[in-house]
Amino acid sequence: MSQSNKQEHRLAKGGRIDRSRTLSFTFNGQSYQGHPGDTLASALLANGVDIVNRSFKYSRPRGIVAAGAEEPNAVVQLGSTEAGQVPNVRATQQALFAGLTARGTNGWPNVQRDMMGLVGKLGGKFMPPGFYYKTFMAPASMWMTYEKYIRKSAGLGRSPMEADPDTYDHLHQHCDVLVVGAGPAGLAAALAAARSGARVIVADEQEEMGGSLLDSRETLDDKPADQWAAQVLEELAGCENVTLLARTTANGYHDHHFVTLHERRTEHLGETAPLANGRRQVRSRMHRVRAGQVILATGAHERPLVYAGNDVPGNLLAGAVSTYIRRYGVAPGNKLVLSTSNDYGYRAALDWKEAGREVVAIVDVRQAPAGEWVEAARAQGIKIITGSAVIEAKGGSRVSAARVARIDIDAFKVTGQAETLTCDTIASSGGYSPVIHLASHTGARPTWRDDLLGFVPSLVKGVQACGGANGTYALGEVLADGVEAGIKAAAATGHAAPAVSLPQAKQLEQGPAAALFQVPHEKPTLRAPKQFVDLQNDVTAAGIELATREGFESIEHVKRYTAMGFGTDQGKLGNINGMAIAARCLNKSIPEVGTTVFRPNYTPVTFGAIVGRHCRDLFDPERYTALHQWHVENGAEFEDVGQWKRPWYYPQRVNGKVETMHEAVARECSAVREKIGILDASTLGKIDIQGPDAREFLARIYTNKWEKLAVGKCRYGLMCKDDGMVTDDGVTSCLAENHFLMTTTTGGAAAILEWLELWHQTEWPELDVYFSSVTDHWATMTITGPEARKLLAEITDIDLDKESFKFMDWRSGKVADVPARVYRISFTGELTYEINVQANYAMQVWQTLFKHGEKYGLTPYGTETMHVLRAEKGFIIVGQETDGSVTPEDLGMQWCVGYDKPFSWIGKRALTRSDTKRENRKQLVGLKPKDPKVVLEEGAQIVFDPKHAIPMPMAGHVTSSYYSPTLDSGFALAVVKGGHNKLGETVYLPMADGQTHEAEIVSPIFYDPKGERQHV
Amino acid sequence: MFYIYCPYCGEHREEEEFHPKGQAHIERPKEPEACSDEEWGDYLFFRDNPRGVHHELWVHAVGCRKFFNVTRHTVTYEILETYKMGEQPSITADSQNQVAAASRQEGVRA
Amino acid sequence: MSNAATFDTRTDSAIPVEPPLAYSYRRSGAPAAGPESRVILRERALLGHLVLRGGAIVLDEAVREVLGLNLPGEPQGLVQDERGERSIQWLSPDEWLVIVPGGEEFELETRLRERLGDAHYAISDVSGGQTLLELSGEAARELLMKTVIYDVHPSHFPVGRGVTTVFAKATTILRRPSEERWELVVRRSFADYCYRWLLDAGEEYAIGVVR
Amino acid sequence: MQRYSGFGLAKHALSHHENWERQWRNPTPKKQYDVIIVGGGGHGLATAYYLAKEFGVKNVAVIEKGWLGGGNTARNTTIVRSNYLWDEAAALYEHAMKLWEGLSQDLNYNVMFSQRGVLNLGHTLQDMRDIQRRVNANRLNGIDGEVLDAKGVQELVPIMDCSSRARYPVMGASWQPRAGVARHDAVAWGYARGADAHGVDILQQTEVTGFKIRDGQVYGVHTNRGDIEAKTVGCVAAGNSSVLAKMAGFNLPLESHPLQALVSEPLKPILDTVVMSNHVHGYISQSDKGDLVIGAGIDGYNGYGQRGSYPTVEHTLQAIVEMFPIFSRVRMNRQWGGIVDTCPDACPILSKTPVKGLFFNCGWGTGGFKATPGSGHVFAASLAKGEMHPIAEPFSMFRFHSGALIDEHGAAGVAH
Repeated sequence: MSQSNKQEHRLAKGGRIDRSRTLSFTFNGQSYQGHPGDTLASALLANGVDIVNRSFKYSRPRGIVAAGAEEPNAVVQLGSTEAGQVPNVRATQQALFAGLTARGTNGWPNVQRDMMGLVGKLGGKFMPPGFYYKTFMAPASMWMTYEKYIRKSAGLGRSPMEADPDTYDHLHQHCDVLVVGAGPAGLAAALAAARSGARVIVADEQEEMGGSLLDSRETLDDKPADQWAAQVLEELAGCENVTLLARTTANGYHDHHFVTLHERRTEHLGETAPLANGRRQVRSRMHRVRAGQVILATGAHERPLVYAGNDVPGNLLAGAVSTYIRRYGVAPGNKLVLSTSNDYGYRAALDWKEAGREVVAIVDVRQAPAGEWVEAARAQGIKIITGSAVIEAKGGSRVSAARVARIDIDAFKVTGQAETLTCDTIASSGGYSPVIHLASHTGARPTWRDDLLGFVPSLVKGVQACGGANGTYALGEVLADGVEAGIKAAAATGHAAPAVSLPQAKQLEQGPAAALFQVPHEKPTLRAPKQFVDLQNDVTAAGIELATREGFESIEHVKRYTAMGFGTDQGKLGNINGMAIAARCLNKSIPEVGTTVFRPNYTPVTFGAIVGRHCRDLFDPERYTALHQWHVENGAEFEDVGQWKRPWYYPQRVNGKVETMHEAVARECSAVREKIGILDASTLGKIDIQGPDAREFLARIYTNKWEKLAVGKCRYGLMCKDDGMVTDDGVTSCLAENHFLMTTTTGGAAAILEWLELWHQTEWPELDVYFSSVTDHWATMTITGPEARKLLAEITDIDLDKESFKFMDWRSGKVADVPARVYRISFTGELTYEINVQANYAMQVWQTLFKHGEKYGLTPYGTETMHVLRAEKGFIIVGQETDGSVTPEDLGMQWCVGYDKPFSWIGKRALTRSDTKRENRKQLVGLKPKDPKVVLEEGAQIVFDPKHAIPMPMAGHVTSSYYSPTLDSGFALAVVKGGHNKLGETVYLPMADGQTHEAEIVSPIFYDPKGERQHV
Repeated sequence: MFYIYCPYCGEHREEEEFHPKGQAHIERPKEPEACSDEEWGDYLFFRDNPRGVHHELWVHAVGCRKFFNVTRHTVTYEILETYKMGEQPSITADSQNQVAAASRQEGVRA
Repeated sequence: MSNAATFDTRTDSAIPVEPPLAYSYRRSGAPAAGPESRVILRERALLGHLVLRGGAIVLDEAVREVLGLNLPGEPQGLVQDERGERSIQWLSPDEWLVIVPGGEEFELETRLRERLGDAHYAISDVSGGQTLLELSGEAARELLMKTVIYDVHPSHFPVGRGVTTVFAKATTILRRPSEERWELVVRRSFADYCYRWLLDAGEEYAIGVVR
Repeated sequence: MQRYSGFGLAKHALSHHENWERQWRNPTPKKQYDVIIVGGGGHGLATAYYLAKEFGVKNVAVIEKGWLGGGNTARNTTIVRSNYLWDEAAALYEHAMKLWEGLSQDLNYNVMFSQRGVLNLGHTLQDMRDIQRRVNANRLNGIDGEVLDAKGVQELVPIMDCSSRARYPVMGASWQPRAGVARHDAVAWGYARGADAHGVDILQQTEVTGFKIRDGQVYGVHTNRGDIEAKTVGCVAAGNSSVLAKMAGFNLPLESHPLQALVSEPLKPILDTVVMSNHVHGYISQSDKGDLVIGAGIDGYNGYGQRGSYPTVEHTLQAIVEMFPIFSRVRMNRQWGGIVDTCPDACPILSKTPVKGLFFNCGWGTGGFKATPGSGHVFAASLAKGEMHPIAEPFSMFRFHSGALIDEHGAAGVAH
């Protein structure tokens, strides 16, 4: 690795860097040095690195243009390790740290000697906007091959290939006043708001707060402006009601003043977050801020001028030149030509001169610029060429000269002979565009102002813009604007702000600016050397002109056809110039071609920060029953049911081999049918229903009847939506005359509680009834099988006599010395007791059951066995046999429908619509495979005529299918068109492997059709 | 993300605590059996869906679990009022238009 | 009596109980609290939790008489007895949460029912279904800011307030019984998730668990 | 129409691209047309194109209140697939798929239809049952597709976390190889150019303010540029359907919701297929430009603001990082929202209406883009004949009265 320690462009003094310390870093394999306080960009410029990247489409060499978020070119790949890779880091916003490793994102074999550049040079002509829409169409079969090569040249950086070692989090913030930006306007606003006692958050995207005050030439109360900033920041830092967030970008402004602030907590320290006090810290943090009032003090971005060759390294924004000199002590070149349309630009020339470098000329497009800035430049002996502009930059890997000529803006013409000025740097200023991004996130369309030559934000209630963001640029006015906004915002949240005395700003008076966007060239735009508008996406003025010629007349069309503004800089530099060019081509005004709409994010944010802590083990809650530990210890495999973890089956080690699911389930099924099994059924939803109208309510919400259900009894119920489609089911028990316990499906619990409340609160508030969830309060242990009574009898004081405690009864008493409610209901068809105890006792009861149950062969079983057993009985699972298009009648459950109930219960009316009355609806049946060894595929489609050509008419599908150890055969539940009248008929199931299975339509009840076993 | 005033909790709460439940003031026909298929289908499925002032049903799901009504502009997303079940809106599309018309007459920029 | 079934789910027998976090301690451990711990987490398990439903007018006097506490009629109200052992919290206009020392809940329910007679109300025992996590320490509030979406600034969340709100991807009832302490009532099945979340989010504050 | 080709491009390059023609005209509205299409998005333009090209109705106006292709066509995540569950939906989307397969050539406009395959992941047993059911149905309907297990998914997408570590481990997927993505804007522009070449007037910046209806028969529209007459009017204005229906005096069974999407910064190629997960809820592909294109869920409230709520984006990215932990350090560049008109059964409406001569094509929910050619084609056939095309027939708005819904979300477990 070669070394370069020269920092040849570092000035001897000045800047806010710590020269006492040196930081080494690597760029494109070369080692360099910089100082704390540098950004990667300033350090690269200090070291004379001209080319930082290759452009996306034409692979042209590119250098640093800007000093902040608007930088389009210096987008690099950061990272020395695989897991530490960060794609697409903007070098102007990356603080330098020791050991920083980065490379340009495009360029092969490297950005200096790039082969693709040749393609760009030769092929550039053949790649006008939209060229891919017009080519690569023949032959059609080749598109996927063409595409592979197109994709290869796409993209900027690359994704890491390893999981992120870092963590991220969120902080939910609430404040009265959020101030975005801590430049002069933001600090003034924050100061006013803070003194009112309001809760204030100030966020600023830069490493250091102060904004333009940090590199200002102006004075406040005759002191350098940054001193005032320091003083204000000190006061704010001492206020308990103020939160200062540096390195924090407001990246999205959402409805009702919800703003996301992305705080980069460690990105200035390393590529991964270092430990803090020996503990992990988050790499970055998203503040989710709900603000009462928002003040946008986001400043303005300088617009570059668009001229030929304006992308050659060494072309910079005028303001960026000043920032590099004054803030970082770096002069990014030796000989400067400044091309400007306004007075602001002059600052760069003055700073350049003061840095001891040569200003070749200021080229000012205005015919007779006058005013204090111009005078100051003249006083410095700087040559000013008026009525002219830089029409073309010359040079390959670095600017070598500027071609300057007189131009006529209105006629869009070069009117004089071009003069070539030798230089290595061209700074340009086309004026400023207020940073309106956040305001436009809210959906408010910005407004064009001719006097400002820029869009200013339109604002929704509760938000103000001040300073540069509002098109106010003179420092004194900016401060006053800020204070006013701060006072107003505080007042709106009920806080009176005391008056704030502002320092006296001293600055040079500005003269009026000229409206110059694209600089004309001697050749027409389509023939001139490329004039770049959007540097990142290689969009040129010619491209925009071509788009308008082809009929793309709205700016939205132009943007999409050319890709202007779709880069990672989101068109911060180029969009207004692009609109102006489109407007000129269409002979319209700028507002007539549209407005510019920005979307979040203001600057890109890592997925990790948006995700926060909701990843890995905390991606989604895992809900556990009180018996979870036991299931884990006993080797259960788990099934995800909603957020619950339910035991799926319990594979055992048999002869040193772990059972397959099939083996385990066969064993568990046999245990239940022959002896006794136990299931943790705690996940079923349980809703406590109390009130004199509880019974009436049940009658309205369920399809079946509830008027006669006696205390001590349970009943199965089916619930429909008002479209007549089954939505839930479960057993409800009458605990007392006015008191019921409803159970719901595991997945439906929360939705059903809300469903009950919906009807009660919106339609039937007159019914006296209350609902409360008791799902988690009870643990439910289901013991089922012929031995269930014997086992339970050993440990309960409840009379289990079959005459006094019948099927569909419930009783309370003690089980294993714990108070329990025991329900004699059955989902397996066997003698079953569902034992409910308070969850904290569940483990003890469960273990006692096992202690006593061993001799009966008590076997734990999971959801898979539960499904086999219930399917053998023809019991449905809502969501498996049903899919939102199935009525109770389709299920053959007319026995569960109270047609003559007095109230027209939910779902009833829909059952008599023409389609729900239709014959030939899909109806639930059993399927018996002709070959008992066959277990049909769940989801297999059923046909009547397997010889029919494709598309083959389908008659239904298999909803559930299992091997039954009891029947020693495969069996299935299915829905089949007109199935209820087709018992005994044969259907066919053509499968993907070419086989066609045959099955007989049978009753869905395969086992114990008379239901004798559950009644024993 | 919305900031919604729950009329039962008496304060603004984050949208994440709420669920939207569709158009407000949809009443279930009192005599379902007397409805034609068309009327029943209208009740089940057909909605106003305006571009502008809309009355919606929301529930404060992670909160007091109460259903309530929201008058909201479906383009600006501004919440104009929230009100309890059983109450009627004080702001409607018509009333908003009247306000707009009045301010136009007075030359006020709305 | 309002013709509802009451049921004492507790027993005096010496039955070992499993507090809701028992599994979590075994699975995730419990970092000991030390001098550097800026947050302390403690489960106050096995308390008595009752959900009271009814009109405020119906419940007010009965609650005062039986529990000795004023029914908080204003939203977000939390009222406790002097020792902070018994509390009643507004959950909705017709819903309150009562938390009492474990074992008192059945007697309390019985007495309330006796006092309320035929009025329309409901009482549900949910003692097994939720647990109470207590946070204290100087960073407790910041840990809550990472966790709940509700504004926990002291000016907005003074002592004596309680709300139901979003806890990460679960829900919680958050209460502030005193200047130093915050209480989170979480559902039993979500308790492990909440515990793991607090441990993870609390790592930078050297969170310690007191068992 | 100027034909596009690589050769033509080279020729234009030599003349400095000064001779490219407009891709479509900017005509002045005529007083009368045979058919008016309200809505100049992909579906409307496709309808006009097929009307003129295949059904001989050339006196057609497309009326667009903004700029053509500026609605959902410009805002979707460009996924194209046809593996729908129910016969009716499968027929419609497969009809579209077949047209997609020759679309670039038909339009002489490269819509960059990239058949890179779409995976619909299953994370639960019920997901897998639904996938089996859907793929089996697809196969018998002549639509390509297979069921993959977790290992098969991992082989196809090596960068995805298919391990058992995941909260909801990948159990398998359905895989439709013919599915893929296309360049959304190009679809609108290609149809516009094609329709224009066949004589269709595309009237941009023209807003319909009302319908001219007499005796229950439509005979034209009022617009901000004057009245325009036609005895057949087809409304294809996603995000505005209910508003138009109201003007014509009836309601639709629609709700308009925000649907959000986002893109990352451009990355070097890393994902060459489309991955969709309904259960953890996110879907992702990589564009030719290198952006990861990610779809978020629908926001539950009605909204015409072309933006939704931030938590929806958070949840989506949580799902993406759960599936692709390596993307945690990748950055989100931009998010936006569209307006989707959702039907109660997640299937569209292609229908006659209570007003004679007035037809609606709407309610595509999240599934509109992929159907563009098929929707346009069958709607054009219906408008030309005055009777619904057999493929469109089941999608009548009156199914919400009879109950004959085609419930795609209940059964397919696939929403996008």
